[in-house]
Amino acid sequence: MQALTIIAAVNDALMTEMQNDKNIVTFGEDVGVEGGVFRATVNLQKKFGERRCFDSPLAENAIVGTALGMAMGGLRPVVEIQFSGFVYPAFNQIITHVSRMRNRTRGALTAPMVIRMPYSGGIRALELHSESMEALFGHIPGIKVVIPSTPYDTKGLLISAIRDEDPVIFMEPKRLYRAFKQEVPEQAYTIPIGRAGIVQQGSQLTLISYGSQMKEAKEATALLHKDGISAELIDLRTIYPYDKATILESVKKTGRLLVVHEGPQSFGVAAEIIAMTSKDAFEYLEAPPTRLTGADTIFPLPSAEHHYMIHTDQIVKTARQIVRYQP
Amino acid sequence: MQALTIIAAVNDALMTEMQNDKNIVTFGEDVGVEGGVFRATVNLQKKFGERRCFDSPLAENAIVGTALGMAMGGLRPVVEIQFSGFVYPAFNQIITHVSRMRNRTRGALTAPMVIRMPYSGGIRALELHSESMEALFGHIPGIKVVIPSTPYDTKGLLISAIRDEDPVIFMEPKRLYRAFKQEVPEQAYTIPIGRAGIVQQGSQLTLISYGSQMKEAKEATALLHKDGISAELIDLRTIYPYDKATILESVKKTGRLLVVHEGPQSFGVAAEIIAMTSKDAFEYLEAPPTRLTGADTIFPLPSAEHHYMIHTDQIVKTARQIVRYQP
Amino acid sequence: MFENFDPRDGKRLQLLDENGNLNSEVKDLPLLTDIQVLQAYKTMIITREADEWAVSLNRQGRMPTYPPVKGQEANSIGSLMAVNNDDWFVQAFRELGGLLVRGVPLSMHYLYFLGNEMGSHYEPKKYHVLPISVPISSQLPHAVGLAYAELYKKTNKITLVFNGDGGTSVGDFHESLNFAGVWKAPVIFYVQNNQYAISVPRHHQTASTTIAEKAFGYGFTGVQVDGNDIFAVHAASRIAADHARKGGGPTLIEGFTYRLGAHTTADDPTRYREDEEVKEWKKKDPIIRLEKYVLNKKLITEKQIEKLKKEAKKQAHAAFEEADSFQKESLENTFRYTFKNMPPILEEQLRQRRELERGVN
Amino acid sequence: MFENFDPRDGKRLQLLDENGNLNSEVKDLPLLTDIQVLQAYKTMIITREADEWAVSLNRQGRMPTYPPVKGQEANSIGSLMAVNNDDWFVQAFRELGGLLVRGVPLSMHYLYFLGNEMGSHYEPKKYHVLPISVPISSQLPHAVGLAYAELYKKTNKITLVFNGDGGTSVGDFHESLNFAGVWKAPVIFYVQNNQYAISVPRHHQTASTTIAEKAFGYGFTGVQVDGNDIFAVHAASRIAADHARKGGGPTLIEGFTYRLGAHTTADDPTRYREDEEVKEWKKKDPIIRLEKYVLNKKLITEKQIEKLKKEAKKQAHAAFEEADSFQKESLENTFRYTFKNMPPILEEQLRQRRELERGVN
Ligand SMILES: Cc1ncc(C[n+]2csc(CCOP(=O)(O)OP(=O)(O)O)c2C)c(N)n1
Ligand SMILES: Cc1ncc(C[n+]2csc(CCOP(=O)(O)OP(=O)(O)O)c2C)c(N)n1
Ligand SMILES: [Mg+2]
Ligand SMILES: [Mg+2]
Repeated sequence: MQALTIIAAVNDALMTEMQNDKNIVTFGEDVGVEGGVFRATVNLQKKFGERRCFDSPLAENAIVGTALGMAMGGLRPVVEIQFSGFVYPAFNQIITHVSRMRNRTRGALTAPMVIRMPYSGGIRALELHSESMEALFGHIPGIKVVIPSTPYDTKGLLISAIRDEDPVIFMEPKRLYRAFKQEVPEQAYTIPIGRAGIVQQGSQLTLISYGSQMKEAKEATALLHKDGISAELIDLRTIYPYDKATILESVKKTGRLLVVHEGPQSFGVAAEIIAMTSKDAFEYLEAPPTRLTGADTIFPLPSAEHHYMIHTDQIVKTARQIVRYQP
Repeated sequence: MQALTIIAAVNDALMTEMQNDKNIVTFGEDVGVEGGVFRATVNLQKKFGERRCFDSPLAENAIVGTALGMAMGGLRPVVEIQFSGFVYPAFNQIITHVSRMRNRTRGALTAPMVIRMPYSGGIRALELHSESMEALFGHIPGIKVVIPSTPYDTKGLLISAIRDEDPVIFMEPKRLYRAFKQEVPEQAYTIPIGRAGIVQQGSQLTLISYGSQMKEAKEATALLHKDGISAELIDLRTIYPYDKATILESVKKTGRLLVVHEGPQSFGVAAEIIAMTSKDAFEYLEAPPTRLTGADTIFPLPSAEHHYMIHTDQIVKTARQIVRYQP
Repeated sequence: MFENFDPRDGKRLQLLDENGNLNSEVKDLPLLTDIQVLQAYKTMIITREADEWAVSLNRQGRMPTYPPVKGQEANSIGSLMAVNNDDWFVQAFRELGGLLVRGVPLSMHYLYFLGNEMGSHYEPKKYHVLPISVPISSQLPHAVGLAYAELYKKTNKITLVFNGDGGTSVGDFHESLNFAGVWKAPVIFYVQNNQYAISVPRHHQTASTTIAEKAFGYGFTGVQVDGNDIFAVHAASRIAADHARKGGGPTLIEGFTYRLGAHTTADDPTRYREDEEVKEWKKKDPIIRLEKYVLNKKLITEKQIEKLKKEAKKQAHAAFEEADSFQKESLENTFRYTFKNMPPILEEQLRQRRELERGVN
Repeated sequence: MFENFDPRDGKRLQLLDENGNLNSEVKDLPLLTDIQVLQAYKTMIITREADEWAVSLNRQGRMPTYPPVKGQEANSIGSLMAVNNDDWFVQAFRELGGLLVRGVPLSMHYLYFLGNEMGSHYEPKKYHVLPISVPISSQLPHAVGLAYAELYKKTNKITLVFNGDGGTSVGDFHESLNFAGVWKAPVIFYVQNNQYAISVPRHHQTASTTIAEKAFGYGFTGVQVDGNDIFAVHAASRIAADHARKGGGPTLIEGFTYRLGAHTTADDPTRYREDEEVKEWKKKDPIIRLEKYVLNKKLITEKQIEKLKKEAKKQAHAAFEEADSFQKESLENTFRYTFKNMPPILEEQLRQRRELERGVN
């Protein structure tokens, strides 16, 4: 066992899997000599050589497009997009090819590849370095979208993503990259994609979050429990295909739902969770299913970003209102 | 008055406004001599010259990006993306610039421009010619997303879009381009963006749809009324910022909600409408709010597209189930 | 390698002229053998017949939108004949001839345009062909990635990828050539410059004199060939292939050609181009030209040609019937290939759709 | 116009050498007047001081991530001085010098990097400057669109747009140059080739020998200049500007330069480049070079320079304090500029946030 941060767990997962499978290659901007601007790929080039870990020219569209070509050619590419705010030039490749190749060819060609990217705000970063647009990817048929929130989950989910026969968008909560350490096994292990984690059992409210916002969600859950409010905290972990069963079981038990995330509200992740729950657990809901999310506004530059972020006490406050709700 | 199809109404709106405002220019692939592959821009070049209506090289990203430059330079560009399935290369320009310029510069620079594109399936078209991915745009802060379903609305909404001081994505239901004609005034008129239309009053169920799917929604509404089921049919018309007031008023009256659209289900438009309603009309809902949408699958090639589409009798069937629902 | 054919000097490689005469002055260029010439000719004939049949089926309402290849056959046939059968062939969408060189059944091509995904189910190990790519030029990065994979695996396989003159305007074109240049990727970029992108003429597409010269901005060579001359197409492709296989990296080939038909069956080219222009280009038809050559060289007789065409027609008809009677895609299949294993959320949607369709069908 | 400086012949335009000597052989090139030289020198000094102050403020924890300009000043200062004040200036993000030429208050630049959107609120009619563009090269299409708008309005204004060597790999670069070529848009594309894109060296970015030569693939001219030589930068920009204004269309200028500092304050360049290399480039520092020239020519004294630098420092400090005491952006303002008129759905979200924050602050 080793105590790792999330970013170290990313590196560890890559190390472990590249050792296991020589068809894995990893590339992107500053991924080689530099080891990534966040150090996710540090030492990989030294260890596995320039053919397996390297810098590409500056073009996200071609990074993803060539990775798909490599995947069809028998490799298993794991590419890095330096910040999720720079994945948009690759949107066409993702939505018209990566996500469709299996379906288009009826399984003759597939896209086993991972697109890694740091996402989330709250680190006083430059414009477009604080994006949380996971819902966009959730809406694209044919790709999986995974977001870990702990070092342990990061390693297990990234290894699952790499071994997956389908393309996975792997979004890393950069606000938590170095926030804390956790014991992580040295060997390879997997955590299934498509399964949420129950972080804290509870009976009065289902609180769902994921990724970067899990920190505040955990703090809020603890504060609520201190206050005598028993919140069940679910870490969604997979945005698509998300874990309906776990969500529904919890909401059927608690009757109350709060979904928390950073990305914009309208057409966001919480909308999907709530729409699904409102239909499939209609008779169980005892209070309006509620979202506490980023606004439908552009993520502010650092000086005002705290206005955009969801803070722990805001979750507590909202949760209390939901629990107090009487029809 | 003149009886026009939807596609003719698009052309008429452009004609009318270009006559009114010489800063309007329109361009895109095959927009000039050809007049657009659907004839949306036919005769515009002849009438207004090559400087105001012209072909661009084949690059959606640059079409949108240069249009933004023109808008900042004082023109009012209306660009055509030949099919909505080809807008993805322009995604970066839309999400990182078009939608943000006003906010980024605190109003010093703005993006009064329209991005037109035919969307929707059901016309036995080639791959990527049948997309309905409006929810992606709905999730992007800073742009408006408009989808008409009739010739009258098309002209009025397109003129509103052109006159809007903010960027508008204008998605045209190509399945209905030539489906029917309607009386359309010759002069300019506007229909407000952000306001839904009530197509049919009703008391037992709120049926919400828009664009291409309005045909089936109307047919279903009529069949339901024949059956003695009073469905209120709402044409959303604006995907963002959508008309909460009209939706809530209706649902509070009927207590039952069905949302119908072509695009994929998860993280789609119906999810947003239902999430909002479940929260804001919680106490009024008498049945699970339901969506009848495309599946989370890739839109099939023509031979199987009928499996993907939502048919009138499927709406009727689902509506009946909702109305019959007893807790 | 193409020293004498620098497009920046206004050079275009032509070996077979419009009258079917082979230029005897050009030395050291790989020529098609007589057997290959006959094979090329036959493939051109069946391509032409199959293509015309598709257009005519469309008029009969039996075939949805179809993009004709007529007039451009020499490009993909000549270049595909210059590479190995296990080199990667990355299509745009106007390379029917190339597909037939590869041995892909014509019925699959029809099946695809009949709107059935099974028409793109080329066994990769058997054909090494990527499916038709609808978003213009977006297939180019795939070619570079494939080439990288083969470099990585040290297989010595190269990649041949197609796009059109319109497609050179897309960012993917630039990024792919740039990546290939940096990676010294074994790729041949073959641009079929048929003078139009739907209605948009070549000079509205780019201000460069040729498309071939664009290669130099990426640190490699470009050459313009007469795309209606299968000898030139083949020779340039062969040189580029050898170059790539020896580790020399990519080459850009511009096939200067013309689309004699409509952009697709939904298009009316009289809106945007002059009859006169089409007439001029008809004289340069690659088939007429090669026909003169094979007759001159007595590789075939008029009678044999007549028979060949008849048989080609029959073959096309039979292939279409086969495609047309192919099992229709089921509801299940529209779900099944989204992921390797269907997740519960999709299984549920499938169940719901099945339920809904029950009332319908 | 740049006949004698074809980058494909290995030519690079230099007028002022590393020792501050002006090449007297080159004829017919527009030279800076003495007054302009002094102005340029002063702007370089204030740019340098302001830049170093920002870096030092970052170390003190008073400034978030900041991208230093050090070593590259001559590029944007020289080129901005070659165009008119109402020509459009489209920034990348390393053109502080150019901003100061335009008269944009230094405090705005600081304000922006302090993370306040008001730092990008340049009055367009006053400055004709576009805001910093974070997504690499995505500002290039805007430049072409602006140029088109001015063509359309027949104003005779041109557009000067910047990006980096890394930025030449992006599809936007290609598409923008291509559109500009076809439209004959009055644009100068100025590439600051500072040899690196963060850690990625130029030769991993593209296989072409120069960046300037890429222009020829779009049907116009490219020229490489010594980007640390303000005379060369200015002359090339001036020629390109005149050319554009006369309807000749776009020009690509590659400023061959070097970033002496880190990519941003978050970067440690020792990870990826040798001290030796940096040392060599320090000798080519554009300021040292111009300083030698102005002293040689007695346009200024050592003492005056000293005073100038002191004043520049003061100015920088004052500008920062002004920026730092600027009103913080409110919750309201994070909503207000999403659209011209706030739609009800946003008004409601704003109310809710206000409600939530009440419990917090
Ligand atoms: C990204 C994208 N934009 C638009 C289209 C619509 N479209 C299909 S073919 C075509 C023209 C292509 O021209 P060219 O590359 O010259 O190929 P050609 O059709 O002449 O073979 C266009 C605009 C598309 N398929 N993809
Ligand atoms: C589309 C995009 N991808 C990645 C980044 C992250 N990034 C910021 S600067 C930079 C390098 C830019 O290099 P270059 O164009 O040479 O400009 P320089 O920084 O050297 O001035 C990168 C990769 C970005 N800003 N935008
Ligand atoms: Mg073409
Ligand atoms: Mg650089």
